[in-house]
Amino acid sequence: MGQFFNNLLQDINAFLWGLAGYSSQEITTLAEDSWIGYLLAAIIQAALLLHVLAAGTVLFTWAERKVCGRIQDRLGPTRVGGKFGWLQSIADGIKLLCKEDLIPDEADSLLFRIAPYLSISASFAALIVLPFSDGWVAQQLNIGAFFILAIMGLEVFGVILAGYASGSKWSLYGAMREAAQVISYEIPLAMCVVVPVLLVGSMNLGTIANYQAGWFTNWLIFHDPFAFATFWIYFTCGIASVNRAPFDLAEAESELVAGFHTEYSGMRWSLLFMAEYGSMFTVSGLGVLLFLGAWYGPLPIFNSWTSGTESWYLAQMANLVGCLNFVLKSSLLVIVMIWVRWTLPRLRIDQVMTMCLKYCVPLSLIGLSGVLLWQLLAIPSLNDLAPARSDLTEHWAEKSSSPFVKDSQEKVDLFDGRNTQ
Amino acid sequence: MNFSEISDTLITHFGDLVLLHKAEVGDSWVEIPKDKLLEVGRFLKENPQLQLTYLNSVTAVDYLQTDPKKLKRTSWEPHIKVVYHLSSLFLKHTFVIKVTLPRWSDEEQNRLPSLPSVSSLWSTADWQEREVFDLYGVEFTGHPDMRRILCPDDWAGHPLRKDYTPPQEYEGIRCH
Amino acid sequence: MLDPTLINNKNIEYDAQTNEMLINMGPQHPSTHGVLRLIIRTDGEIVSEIQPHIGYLHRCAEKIGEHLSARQWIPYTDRMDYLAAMNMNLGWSLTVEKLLDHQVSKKLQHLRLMICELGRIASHLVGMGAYGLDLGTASPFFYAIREREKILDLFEKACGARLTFSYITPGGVMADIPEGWIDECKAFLDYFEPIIKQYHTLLTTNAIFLKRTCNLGILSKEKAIDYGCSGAVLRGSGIDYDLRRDGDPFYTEMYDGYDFEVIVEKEGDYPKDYPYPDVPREAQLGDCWHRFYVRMLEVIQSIKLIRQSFEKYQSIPEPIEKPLKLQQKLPKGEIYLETEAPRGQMGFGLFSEGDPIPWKVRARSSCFCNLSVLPELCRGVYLADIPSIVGSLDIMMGEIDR
Amino acid sequence: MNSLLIASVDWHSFFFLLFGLLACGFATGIILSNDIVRMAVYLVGTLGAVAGLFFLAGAHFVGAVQLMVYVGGTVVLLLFGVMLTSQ
Repeated sequence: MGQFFNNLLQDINAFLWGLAGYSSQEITTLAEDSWIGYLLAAIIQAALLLHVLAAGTVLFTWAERKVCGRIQDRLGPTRVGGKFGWLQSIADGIKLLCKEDLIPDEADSLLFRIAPYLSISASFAALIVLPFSDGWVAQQLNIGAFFILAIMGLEVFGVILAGYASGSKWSLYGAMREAAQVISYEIPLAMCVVVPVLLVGSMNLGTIANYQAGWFTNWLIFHDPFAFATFWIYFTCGIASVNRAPFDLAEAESELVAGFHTEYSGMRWSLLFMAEYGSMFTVSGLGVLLFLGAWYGPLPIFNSWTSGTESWYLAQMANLVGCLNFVLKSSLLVIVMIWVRWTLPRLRIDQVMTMCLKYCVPLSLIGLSGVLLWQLLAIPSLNDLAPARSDLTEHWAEKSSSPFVKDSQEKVDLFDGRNTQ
Repeated sequence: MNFSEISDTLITHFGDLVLLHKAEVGDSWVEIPKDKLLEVGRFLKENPQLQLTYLNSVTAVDYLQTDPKKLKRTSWEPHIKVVYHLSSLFLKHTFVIKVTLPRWSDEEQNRLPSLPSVSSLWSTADWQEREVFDLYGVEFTGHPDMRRILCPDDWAGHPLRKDYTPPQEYEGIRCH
Repeated sequence: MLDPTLINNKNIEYDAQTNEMLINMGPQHPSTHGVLRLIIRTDGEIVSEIQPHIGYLHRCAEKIGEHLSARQWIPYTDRMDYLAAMNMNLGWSLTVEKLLDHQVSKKLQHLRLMICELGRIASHLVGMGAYGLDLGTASPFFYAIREREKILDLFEKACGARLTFSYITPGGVMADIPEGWIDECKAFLDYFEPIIKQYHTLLTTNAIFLKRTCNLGILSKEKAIDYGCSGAVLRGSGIDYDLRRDGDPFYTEMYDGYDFEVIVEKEGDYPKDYPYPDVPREAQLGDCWHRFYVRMLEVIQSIKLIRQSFEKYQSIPEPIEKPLKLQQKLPKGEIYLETEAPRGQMGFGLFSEGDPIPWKVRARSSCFCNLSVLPELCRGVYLADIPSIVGSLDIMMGEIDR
Repeated sequence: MNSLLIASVDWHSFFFLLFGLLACGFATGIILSNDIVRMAVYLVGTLGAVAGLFFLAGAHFVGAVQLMVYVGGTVVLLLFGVMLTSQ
């Protein structure tokens, strides 16, 4: 990205100086790896991802209302913004912005203020390594899967601090439950993430995704029965780790009023809320990347376009379709979460912990060892039916070349700013 | 068993201590001296023929005629009657006992009348006696937690007494 | 934070202990069914003591009753259990009628039964839906309200009101039901009866629901009687007692000639005249699940009763009689009558000195006694179990505080 | 030319200094703070900045481990412990 912008700037620069009558030899252009390009790229990426978070929240809130309305035999929002009430979330956002920002006397005001930001930054940071399509990722890390897990564990901080700093006993209960719950559920969640990592042999989310190119039988969920079961354990633990019903113990409204965000109002509350929806999307997205074929559709229609030999524009079109594919699949998982929430009663805290430690951890371990044995004994798998295209399993950064990027063979890091080996 | 059979059993056991009131209209009842209440209560509850294990209601009636016009026609002196409605879920009969109390236990009218609590016999009496204490100002001795229940703890007076006048304001809030 | 002036010294002392916490649930709390306030002493998530505080809705209905004639007090009974106002009206009307020894006509009795059983269904629907809310699932509540609205439509057609009906009055009802009402009611029952299966799927047999309600808050038979529990709480503990069958003859006469069963567990099972789900293995007699289940099954018995009442009502051609006068003179005497309201035995007492205005009025609230057992049930449970237990008692603050 | 000057800023060093200063600043905050929960929050800042340094050095895995184990695990446990004990 950085190089892309630098090259672009260079071209624009040359073009402007050219207009003024200078020849290209006379002007000073930016170096290819100048930091300005990286800064621009970072700003654009951050802005885009922020919009993913914000727009995602708006859409998922609306979807939640509509889905829950339909589940409950009513219509949900119908008025704001025309037919389907699709502007309802915006109207609510404006209402929240206009609300009085209350800080209780008993609260630790510094921590009370920063807690929502901690939550939302963690939720946002997880999106950095989440690829939306082949190469459409803000920062491509070799350990993407691990990084997302690590970052998602940080979101709990905001919640704990919010609960602790509120100076309310109900909030403290919420925070304590959240801490216990999230820490416990990280273990089976990580175990489940290890399964596709083992199968592919990489923690790079792009590599894992490209491994599943082709027909839907190539999706890792269909690798073997253990992987299939592991996905559902992953999804269950994912719901638990983002605090959605039936595991929403931290904000259990019938017991703890509203749990950790009892004392929050207005924008601060909506930041906590956005963080929740952001991590819902992240967990679903990670699930899609790891198990459900990432941005590849069930049928290999656009795959030939992404091949490096085809044109760059065609590859980007295929990427756009892939991005839609990915967002669609992730949103479906989010809607399943919504569906579960409005159907099931809530578990009790001890039952949630029992479920994690007595069922999820052993089951995920069984799944892990099962997949290991499956690989070790070389038992035929559904994935072998339609072999993945070998060129897609190659490193993805080397595939397509932009007409603007003159030399894209070197891997570059944002923080690094210089070429690495 | 019907009412007269139960009251006969009671009279044969306790003799003159219990007073039978046969009403022409409505419920009849048996009147019990207040110091014998626990004893009679235990008998009613534990006697295998009676088995009045279920205490439906504890309430009190304040007999004080505040209307001077009707005062002439009133035959009774001012007093409070505490009424216990009992029933047996297995033998399917009901029974009413009453205890008469003075309205105040001293001349200056600042000490509430008291009688023994039956909450040791029927746990439901715990709250119901608190309610009677709250609304009628009858103290129950031996009750585990004699506090007001419906009105706030610092409420003055006992609202269901006939001479009760509601306060103009409570904690700065106008009452009416 | 708790206001220290509002709690007694006993609790403050406990609050100073290091690993115990004193928390205040209510009166504004989502799952206390109105304005119940619970002061809870907890050790972590475990509740060590719970102390209910009531009276936030106290309106001195009994005092008001001493200034109104018997019929004028009917609207105040509406406001006791406002989810089953018809049954409250019935209780007071019957009390007044019994004092006057005024037996209403058979046709009126059928009509009252029909209306009151509908009221029971409507009340149990809210009890069921709100229990779902207590356990963290909102959807059953909406389903329940959807059905309840249809019942309220029927009530509105009969008396014009949707919540506080004042329909049944001493000596009669406000007005006879309009033409075609029975057909609409039949249509509603035909629609409603198959839907009950959905509730069983949504709640009664749901695995999480079972985990949250079974073997929790067990109320033994002895305790249930000792605490004066009634209604579904009593029968959920396995005591075969229903005032509709075992009550005062003046009341049970209404149910003469009707075929219905008192819902109570017999030998580990419930009556099997309808495809009910089985009692799960985890459930213990007297736990939250049984109380909930008894309520669900009573709905079906009520449907049975209403269906029978249609024919009986229509078989009597002559019109129903007019109610008693507004200032009906009451004889000197006293009466106490309990009826089986949806939430338990609602008792009304009428102490008369011979005026049209009663000397004293007594309303014995079933929920008042049912709630008094809460400290007993909530010892050593989890904090999250308090809503399950309170919800299974199905309390109504308007009735408790009167 | 200006653009040359700007281009010559060593971005790598800038981030190194930034993260280093953040780590030091938060560490001072831990020492100076009286409130144990705030200390934990500052500790999060310190450990997070150290993780940033690891990322800067290209040691992504170590950085993520730092985040997961120290920030996500240890400090949460620490906070959890603080909340369970009375102050």
